[in-house]
Amino acid sequence: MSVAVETPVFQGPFDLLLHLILQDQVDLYEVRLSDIVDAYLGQLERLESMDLEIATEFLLIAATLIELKSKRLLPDDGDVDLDEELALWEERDLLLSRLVECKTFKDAAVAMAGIANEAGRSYARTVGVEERFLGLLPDLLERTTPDDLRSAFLRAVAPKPVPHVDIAHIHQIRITVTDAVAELMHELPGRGRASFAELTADLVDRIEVIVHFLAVLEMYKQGWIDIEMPEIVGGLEVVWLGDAEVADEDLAFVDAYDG
Amino acid sequence: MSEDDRARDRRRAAEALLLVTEEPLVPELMAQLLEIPKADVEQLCTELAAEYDATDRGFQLVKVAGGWRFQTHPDMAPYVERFVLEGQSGRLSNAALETLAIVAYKQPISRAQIAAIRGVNADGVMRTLTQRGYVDEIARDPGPGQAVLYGTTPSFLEKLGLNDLDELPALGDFVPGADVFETLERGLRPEAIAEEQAPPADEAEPGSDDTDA
Amino acid sequence: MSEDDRARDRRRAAEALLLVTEEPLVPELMAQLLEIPKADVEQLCTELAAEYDATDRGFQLVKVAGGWRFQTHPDMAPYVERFVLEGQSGRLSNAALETLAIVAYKQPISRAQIAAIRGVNADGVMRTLTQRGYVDEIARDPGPGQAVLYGTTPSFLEKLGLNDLDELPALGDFVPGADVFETLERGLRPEAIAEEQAPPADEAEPGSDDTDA
Repeated sequence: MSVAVETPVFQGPFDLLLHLILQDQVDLYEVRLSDIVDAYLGQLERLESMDLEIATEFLLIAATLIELKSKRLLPDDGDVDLDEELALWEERDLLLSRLVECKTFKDAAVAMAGIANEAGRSYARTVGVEERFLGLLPDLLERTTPDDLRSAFLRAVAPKPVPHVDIAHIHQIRITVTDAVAELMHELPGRGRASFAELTADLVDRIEVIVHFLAVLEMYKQGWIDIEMPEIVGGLEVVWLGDAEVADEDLAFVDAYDG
Repeated sequence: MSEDDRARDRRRAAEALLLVTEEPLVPELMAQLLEIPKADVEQLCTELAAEYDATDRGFQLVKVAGGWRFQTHPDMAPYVERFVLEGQSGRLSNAALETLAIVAYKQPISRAQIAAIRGVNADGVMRTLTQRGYVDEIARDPGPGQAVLYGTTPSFLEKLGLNDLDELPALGDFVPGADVFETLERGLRPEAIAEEQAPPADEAEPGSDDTDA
Repeated sequence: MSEDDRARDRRRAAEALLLVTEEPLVPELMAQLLEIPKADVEQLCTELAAEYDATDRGFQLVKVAGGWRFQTHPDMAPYVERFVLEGQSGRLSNAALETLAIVAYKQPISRAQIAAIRGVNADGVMRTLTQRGYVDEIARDPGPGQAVLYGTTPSFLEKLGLNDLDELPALGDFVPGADVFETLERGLRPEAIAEEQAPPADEAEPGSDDTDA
């Protein structure tokens, strides 16, 4: 099954789910993480200015999907706990109702945009009174104190609660999971083993680290590496399993992994 | 002065006031300044609007956000846009529009409630909307948290060219049809694998319309 | 399209442009926007003015300072005066007060910088503040854009009961966000004059610019 990663609008988890589910008619459980990552990166390149909100939205999506998918990967031990099963259905119902509600407002927003566009074709007169009447205008500063002015200034320049984090550099990221796998395939044989922290030490962006993490998972799944965690709260160690001659062509299917 | 003269004077005075107001002129103030009952103001303005329409003026008199104002005729947009540069600056992002729709239909509503519907934190978008003057705090939740509750402003109505919130299309119109429900539901069902393709059922029989609660 | 239709369209377009123009609309610009010769503009406007006159409108189309504009009919002055006296709130809006505060503390400052700090276009508010005589152009940015730089007027100080800008309340240890400083700096630093320092130092110069977290 092929999922179009071309997402015209990338607006958040429900948006994305809706998109994938409605437009591509994809089973949620077959949504490939690599597509999400690629769609996200592609979107970043297209966006003129980035918004931290979108970045967090992405993390939320990724986390949600990883959770759902990891549940699915766990071995099915046969005796399903009925309560858990019910809870799962409840969860699904909840998600369904939220998706429906979200779609309702999304469509309402489209209608509202249409109304606003139509209204935008008319321009209100806001010229105000002619000069000859200006003398009559009451002094607007009459009840304003210097302290009011100070407060107004502080209000105006108060650090906007959306932190202005400069993430413009994310635009330059063009790495996909496949790229990251290829990079690691080049890197690891020579080292034998390395900690994940070392492997990602020179990465600047969190998103690149995430992509590398996904790449490591993928390589693990392919059986090319082993992952160890020497200490319970320690870092990950990535061990090259030595079956070195995995040609580049083999990587072509990495993006299509359904892990 | 004859009754006709008086009527003409009122009409002229109304036109003069409408020309200088920077915001939609509310009937109460017009009634006070023209010294006529509020109902007469409405009639006078309605007649004026019809007259401009009938004589093919390039401007209109419309009631927006509870008041009357002159605005350019939509047909003349191409000319006015060439002249007024701000045209596009007022555009809202999709995220902002969706949030605005939620506030418009569910007001009064808290940020947490908005976030629950959108699935993401709405603080940044709400700030933009507040700065633009489309939404504002309108109340406090009486509950323990005393959460701030938001609603839309007259500027929002002006932006949409509406006189009243009632003029928004009913939310029920947007509740997805059964086909969408089914597609969504299927998408969430683990055992539902590709065997069955979603038949694009034809246009939405409006599903349950109880989402506007 | 018949010649009549074209004439009607031009008349309507002219009315629309005249409705929204802040300054008297000069014939050259009108001719360009309507795509007709300048001489036709004069004729069109003269005819329109005569039409408003003949139909006893409460407004007139007049030529002022070389351009055409709508204004209230002198007969209606008593109504407009009452509107001005009774209709206004007598208090600056929050948006206006914030803009005035930015100008007061950060002068000289361009409109673009104000807009960048406030996150919205400040032109309308700046016009009000200028009209009221609270702010005025005080310089030109020496950079390529030659942007107009604004500052407060003596009348502003007087209204607030201050002798000097130094008497504005200190901003204390408040440190504006790094984004604000960046905005100011970027605006004032057309590549040409990278050394140029931002606005006249005030008490708020931050010790640290690390507030963007």
